[in-house]
Amino acid sequence: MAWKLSPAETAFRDEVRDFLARELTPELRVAGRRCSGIFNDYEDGIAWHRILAKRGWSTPKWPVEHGGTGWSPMQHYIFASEVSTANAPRVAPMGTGMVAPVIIAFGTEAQKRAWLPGIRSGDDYWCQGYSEPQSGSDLASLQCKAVRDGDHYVINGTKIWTTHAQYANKMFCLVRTRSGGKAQQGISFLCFDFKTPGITVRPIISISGDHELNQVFFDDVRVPLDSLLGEEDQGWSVAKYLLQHERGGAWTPMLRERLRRLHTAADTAFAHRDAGDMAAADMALRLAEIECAIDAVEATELQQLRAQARGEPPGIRPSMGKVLGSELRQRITELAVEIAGPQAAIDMPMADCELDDMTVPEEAVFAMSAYLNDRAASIYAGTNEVQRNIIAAQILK
Amino acid sequence: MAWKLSPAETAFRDEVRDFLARELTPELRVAGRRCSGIFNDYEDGIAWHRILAKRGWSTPKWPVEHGGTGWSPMQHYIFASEVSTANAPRVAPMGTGMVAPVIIAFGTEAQKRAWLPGIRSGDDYWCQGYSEPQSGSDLASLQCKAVRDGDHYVINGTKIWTTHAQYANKMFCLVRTRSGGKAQQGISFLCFDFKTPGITVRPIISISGDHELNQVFFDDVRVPLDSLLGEEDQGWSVAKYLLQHERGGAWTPMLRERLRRLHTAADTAFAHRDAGDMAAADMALRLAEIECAIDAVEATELQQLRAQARGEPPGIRPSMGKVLGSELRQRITELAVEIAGPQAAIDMPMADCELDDMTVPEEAVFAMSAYLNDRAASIYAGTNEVQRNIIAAQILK
Amino acid sequence: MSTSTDQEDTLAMLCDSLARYLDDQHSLPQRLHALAQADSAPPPFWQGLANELGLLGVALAEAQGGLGGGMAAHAAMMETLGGALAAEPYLSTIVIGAGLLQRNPGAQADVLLARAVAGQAVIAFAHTETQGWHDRAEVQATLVPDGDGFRLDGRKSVVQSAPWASHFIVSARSSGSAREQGGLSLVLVPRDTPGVRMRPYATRDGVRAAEIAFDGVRLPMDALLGNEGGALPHIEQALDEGTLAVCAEATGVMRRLMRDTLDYVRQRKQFGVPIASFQVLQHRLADMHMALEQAAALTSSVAELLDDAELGAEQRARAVSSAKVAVAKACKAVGQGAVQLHGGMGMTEELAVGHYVRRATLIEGLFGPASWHLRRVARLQASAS
Amino acid sequence: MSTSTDQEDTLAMLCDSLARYLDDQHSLPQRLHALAQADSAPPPFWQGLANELGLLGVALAEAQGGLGGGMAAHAAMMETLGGALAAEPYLSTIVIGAGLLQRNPGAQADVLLARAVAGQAVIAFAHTETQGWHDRAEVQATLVPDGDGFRLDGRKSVVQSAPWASHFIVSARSSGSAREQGGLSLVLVPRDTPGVRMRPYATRDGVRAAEIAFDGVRLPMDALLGNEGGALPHIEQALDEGTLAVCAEATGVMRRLMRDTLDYVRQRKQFGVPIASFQVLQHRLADMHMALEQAAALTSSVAELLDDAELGAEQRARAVSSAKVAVAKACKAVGQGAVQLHGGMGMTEELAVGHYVRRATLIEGLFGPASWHLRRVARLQASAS
Repeated sequence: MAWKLSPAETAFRDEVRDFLARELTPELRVAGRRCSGIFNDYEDGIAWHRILAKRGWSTPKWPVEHGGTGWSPMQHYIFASEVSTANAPRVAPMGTGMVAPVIIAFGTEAQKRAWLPGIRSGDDYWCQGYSEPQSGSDLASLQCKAVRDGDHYVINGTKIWTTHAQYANKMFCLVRTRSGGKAQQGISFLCFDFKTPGITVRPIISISGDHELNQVFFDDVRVPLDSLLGEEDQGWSVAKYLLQHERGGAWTPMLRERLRRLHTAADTAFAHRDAGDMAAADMALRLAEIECAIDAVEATELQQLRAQARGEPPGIRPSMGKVLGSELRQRITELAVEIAGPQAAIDMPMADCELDDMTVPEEAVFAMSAYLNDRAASIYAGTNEVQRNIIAAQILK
Repeated sequence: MAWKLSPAETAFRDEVRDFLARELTPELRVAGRRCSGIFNDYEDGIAWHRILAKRGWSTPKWPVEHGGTGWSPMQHYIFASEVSTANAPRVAPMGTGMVAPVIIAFGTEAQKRAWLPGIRSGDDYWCQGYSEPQSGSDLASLQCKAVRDGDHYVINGTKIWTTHAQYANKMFCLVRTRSGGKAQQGISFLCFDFKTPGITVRPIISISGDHELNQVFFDDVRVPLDSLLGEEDQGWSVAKYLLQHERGGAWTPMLRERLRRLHTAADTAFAHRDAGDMAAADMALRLAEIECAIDAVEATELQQLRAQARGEPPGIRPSMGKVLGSELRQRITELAVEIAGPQAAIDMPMADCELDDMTVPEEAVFAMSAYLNDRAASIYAGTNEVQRNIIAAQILK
Repeated sequence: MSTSTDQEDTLAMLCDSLARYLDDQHSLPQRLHALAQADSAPPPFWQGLANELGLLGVALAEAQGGLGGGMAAHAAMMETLGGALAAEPYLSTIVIGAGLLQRNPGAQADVLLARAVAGQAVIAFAHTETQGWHDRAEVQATLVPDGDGFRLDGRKSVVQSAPWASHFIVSARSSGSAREQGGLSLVLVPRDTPGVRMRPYATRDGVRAAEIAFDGVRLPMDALLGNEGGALPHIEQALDEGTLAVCAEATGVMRRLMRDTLDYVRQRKQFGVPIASFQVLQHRLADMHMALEQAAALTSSVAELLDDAELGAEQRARAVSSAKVAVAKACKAVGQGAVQLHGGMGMTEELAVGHYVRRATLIEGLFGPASWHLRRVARLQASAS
Repeated sequence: MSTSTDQEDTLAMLCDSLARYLDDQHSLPQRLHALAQADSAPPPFWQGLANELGLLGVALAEAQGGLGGGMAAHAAMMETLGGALAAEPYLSTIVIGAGLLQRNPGAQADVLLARAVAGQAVIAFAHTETQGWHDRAEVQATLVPDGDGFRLDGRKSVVQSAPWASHFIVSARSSGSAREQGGLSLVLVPRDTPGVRMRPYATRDGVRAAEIAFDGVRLPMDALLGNEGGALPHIEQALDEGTLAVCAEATGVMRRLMRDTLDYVRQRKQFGVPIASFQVLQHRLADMHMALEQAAALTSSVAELLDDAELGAEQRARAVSSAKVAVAKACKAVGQGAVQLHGGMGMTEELAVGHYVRRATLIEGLFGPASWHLRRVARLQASAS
């Protein structure tokens, strides 16, 4: 739906569009278009991040004093929409969107000086050590240990589902610094150099054939005591603050862009059909259903932006956004696979699709990759079951 | 889907068709057609029951020695299909299908002689006293009490959701004869004359405006000791046996008949549409979806019939049947309301619909009545939540 | 994305007083009692709204003596009325009736508009016909010149509030065949005009509607609203605004259903625990909540959008249909969920939930079910691309 | 509703031995290892099926040296093969390939059929084209008379098992334009025929397919299978039988997914309890189970129906499409449910579930997704009434 923008908002949108037209290279647009996972790989992601950083837009949501843009919620929304529409690479948020807000909220001045600039510039690339093989939804049961030894913590244990660990040079990590008591107690939040000796990374290949995830092993890994963010044994509150932050952000811009691609794909798939053929008409109805569902999610997201602008606490809105956004995203990729038809079965790198007179449609390969990847959307960042538990607990209070 | 019948099955089907053509009066067909609840009211139901009884078909599933027909499972299925197609009244099963099987399984010879003939002939009309205001899904928590006093039990308490209590002359009832211990213990199963002094009936009007349900109050109701079916305090096993029986039976014949009505209604609703108009085509797709869903339920029901013929225990099949059948039934009535269009809002007795030149379509009024009534299909006879619990417990065993 | 905060505040205040009034004068027992006697006039709360509260004009243009609140005001009113199951005849008289009169001014129209706002006239929009399903151009009633006026013939079906109405606004065909876009006209017909016959009945939500026959009804020239043959755009707008109004009403209806259901599952015990402790019910409640919140958010966004004077008819249609889809889905989720979670008690007329569910169910279908609106969105998408 | 019990017993016995063989020779690690090297011939289990077990003919007519098991036998084989993710090239060579050859006999066809059953030939059905979506008459490849034979030109897409095939059965147009019902022919093309080019690749389930170009391919007169221009009914039957075969395969695939998921939720603990104790997961498992049981029951009913010699083409189409709808729905419910209930582990290639889910996902779309089959059922309903 086309929402009414104020003149200032329209001007801002045009400014973003100009910037994208000038700075987003064709190569990066292709990379953005082919990104069927959650984020682009390091190389393309960071290339785009550095371009944004040059413009001062790499960390728009940060407080202005740390390099944020001071935009209104609506400006953030417009920015996200334009960037999605232009197929810009999706930059992994472990630095800018996940650890940075907690550094800003809980870090010492020295920690802020040490860590924030590298995130902003793109010189540092962070990964997240939260889940463990036995601690998924039940994060508080984590077992990876850090023991004080002189000036250092010594870490032993393992973390899993570590996105982009193969690229990272920094890690933020939840570790158990004290056992006994409630599971939530005795957890600490550490930030350290990922190149520290004793860290090994095992790739995990996903059902889409992509390598985004890893398992990380810690074998007597010594990190300095000032790796500690916040207080020792009080890491659970830091962790929760981060989870809350992680779930924020609007889903609609990406959903709209995906829907546009569906329309294009459907137009191609059914271009040659007779008028009497119902396939195109049936599909149009299902696309309309998605479109209306996006309208509804968008309306709640815009409402949330307004509430945010009024300074209201987010409450269960991020959980609602996660459930609605992820499930709609999954429906979109289901439909994309259906539209792609028999070619959706083909397994090959998207860069290889074009080949002389036997080209395979890239969009079909993308569709299945995205579908398989998107099965994770209802699992990561707190399963949708957990999110619904949170929503129910709140409304039943 | 048209399943292949053997020559003997075809002959049986024709025999049933002949019988229906001869014996099912136009008035009873109208009554059957207008039945938007679960069963027809007493008058029409019992009229049809008596016709069936004359032919020896009022209790086909009973053992032959008690007056059953000895049909094969497939014959029962064919019979149910033909009877549905012909719009015969739906006879309330509290006598034939609910209490009779437990009388046969648990009753003394005297009890069988006392109670079965009246059920078979239609002279007696039974109602069921199971649920209580505080005991729905958690049936075992029931509180209605019976205390021995000389030759009698004295009953005090209340039962709710008592279908057709306003017509009944007999009741079977779960009462607590001993307190303390596990909730399932100390329950007894009583059968008694519903005209016994001290019984009062309060009508409950449902959201469809129908009066099928009642609350029953017992105020020092004295019933003879031989009202007890099975052993005292062991009524829970009798109750469970009945519930298992209640959930049996095929849903498909009724679903198919309802779908046929939908097709007719849709043909009427969209009769005047242009070819370019999509409403008819869209609806055809949704009717096809229901049709396919019925095929799938039917296949499981036919499989169940074969298993039954091989003497296999029903296991969780009745629970599956309840969930699938009731939810499909609900989807059908949802669609019926949609097809009926604006006229579905009209609230009037179906018998009044026809009136000179301002007739209101009976099918529209039926549609909304059926929709509202069918909301109960996922509640009564064990909520669908309870049924899914049962299924999960079994497959997780 | 900007609204006048002053106006928002005024509106919120007015709705608060309306809600208090309804609490006091239109509780469920009062409603049932009043409706049982409302065969030929609206229940008493209607006079209260018009006279005691003076609220009927809040949405209307200031030129008409209104407060100029527009669709945002209609939405706020309807949501509050919905919370008390009191939408009719505000919907038919003010949202649709006054809307049509405002946009088709004239001597008759102006007088009727003033009377409607003052609570002295109740209007019913006689448009739907039996064969129409939800097609808005499916009109077979005819309007032909006859002497110095017109002659109206035809049948209208499920005319909401008709038994309470003093006036009907009737759509009829001046030319063309059924389903043709052009050739539709609107006329104003006082209830007691000779040739008008009514078959009144209750609808499932307890209010009143009727089948109406117009047989050789003679009307003066100035009964015509707007241009002869050019009424379809007005009909479309009136029905779109009516649609959005019931979307807003649905918010009120569903909030009550949600509240009652949450209360019920907290206190109802089975197996020794409140049924609110069962995870499956918790998730169902979460889904109901999300459906409701989405429908409510989209409805108020669209209400705001509709107050934009530059909005095109296709954009309006697209936005309203999307809102109706969300609302229909939410009404189904919340309505069916409320019954299921209440168990047998949800199936009876004894609790409020049974009454609110019936209204929610009717709203699903009113002005077209989700499937009709989805197809409209698909059609608009195709014509836009 | 009657089946020969003897035949059922024989079939059950044969499938048991097949299942044992696959357990032993085609475990998941063995499968992955074999497929990694299966660029131009099927994995070794295929020779085992043909020679050690002699199972490739069970479904075929006795006249062709088969056991006459028909679709019921195909279904039983496919279900067992599905349980080990080993459906290809049984599907392309035997169900579709041998099926087409049986019904279009001739010198060439008879020889190839015998070789296929003996495991000496692998057949791929080159029918689908890029522009076709799932329309079965959407064929642009052409077959024109050329001297004492034919000339074949065109492109075929996602030809299953093509890299393993010794022979292609190719659909092409002798006359008419794309999507016309008449004018389609089938020809037999040995893989090494000049003018045939292939672009081989893996599909998401790990097996092989290819794009194929036929450029000026010269074929002898007896390459033609059946009548020139009259192939569509044969194509329809082959694809319907292929559809039902993957429905049966899906039963095997889903039973394994279900078993693994039940095992996983019983042992996986979170919050100190097995996740199987969460009611929401229990209900999801119940829904997965019901979807699977319905799909399996309908598939075997339809297999039995298809063995009825008097069955008309429309009845066949109607029944097969209904089964595919149930199967596609079940694949979605069971496949997505299996991943969700496995959490992150379900997203990896490390457990069997990841591999079975991909096959289930491809089966959803193979021979047309649920939406395509629903529309076919609706069309057949309209033509029947």
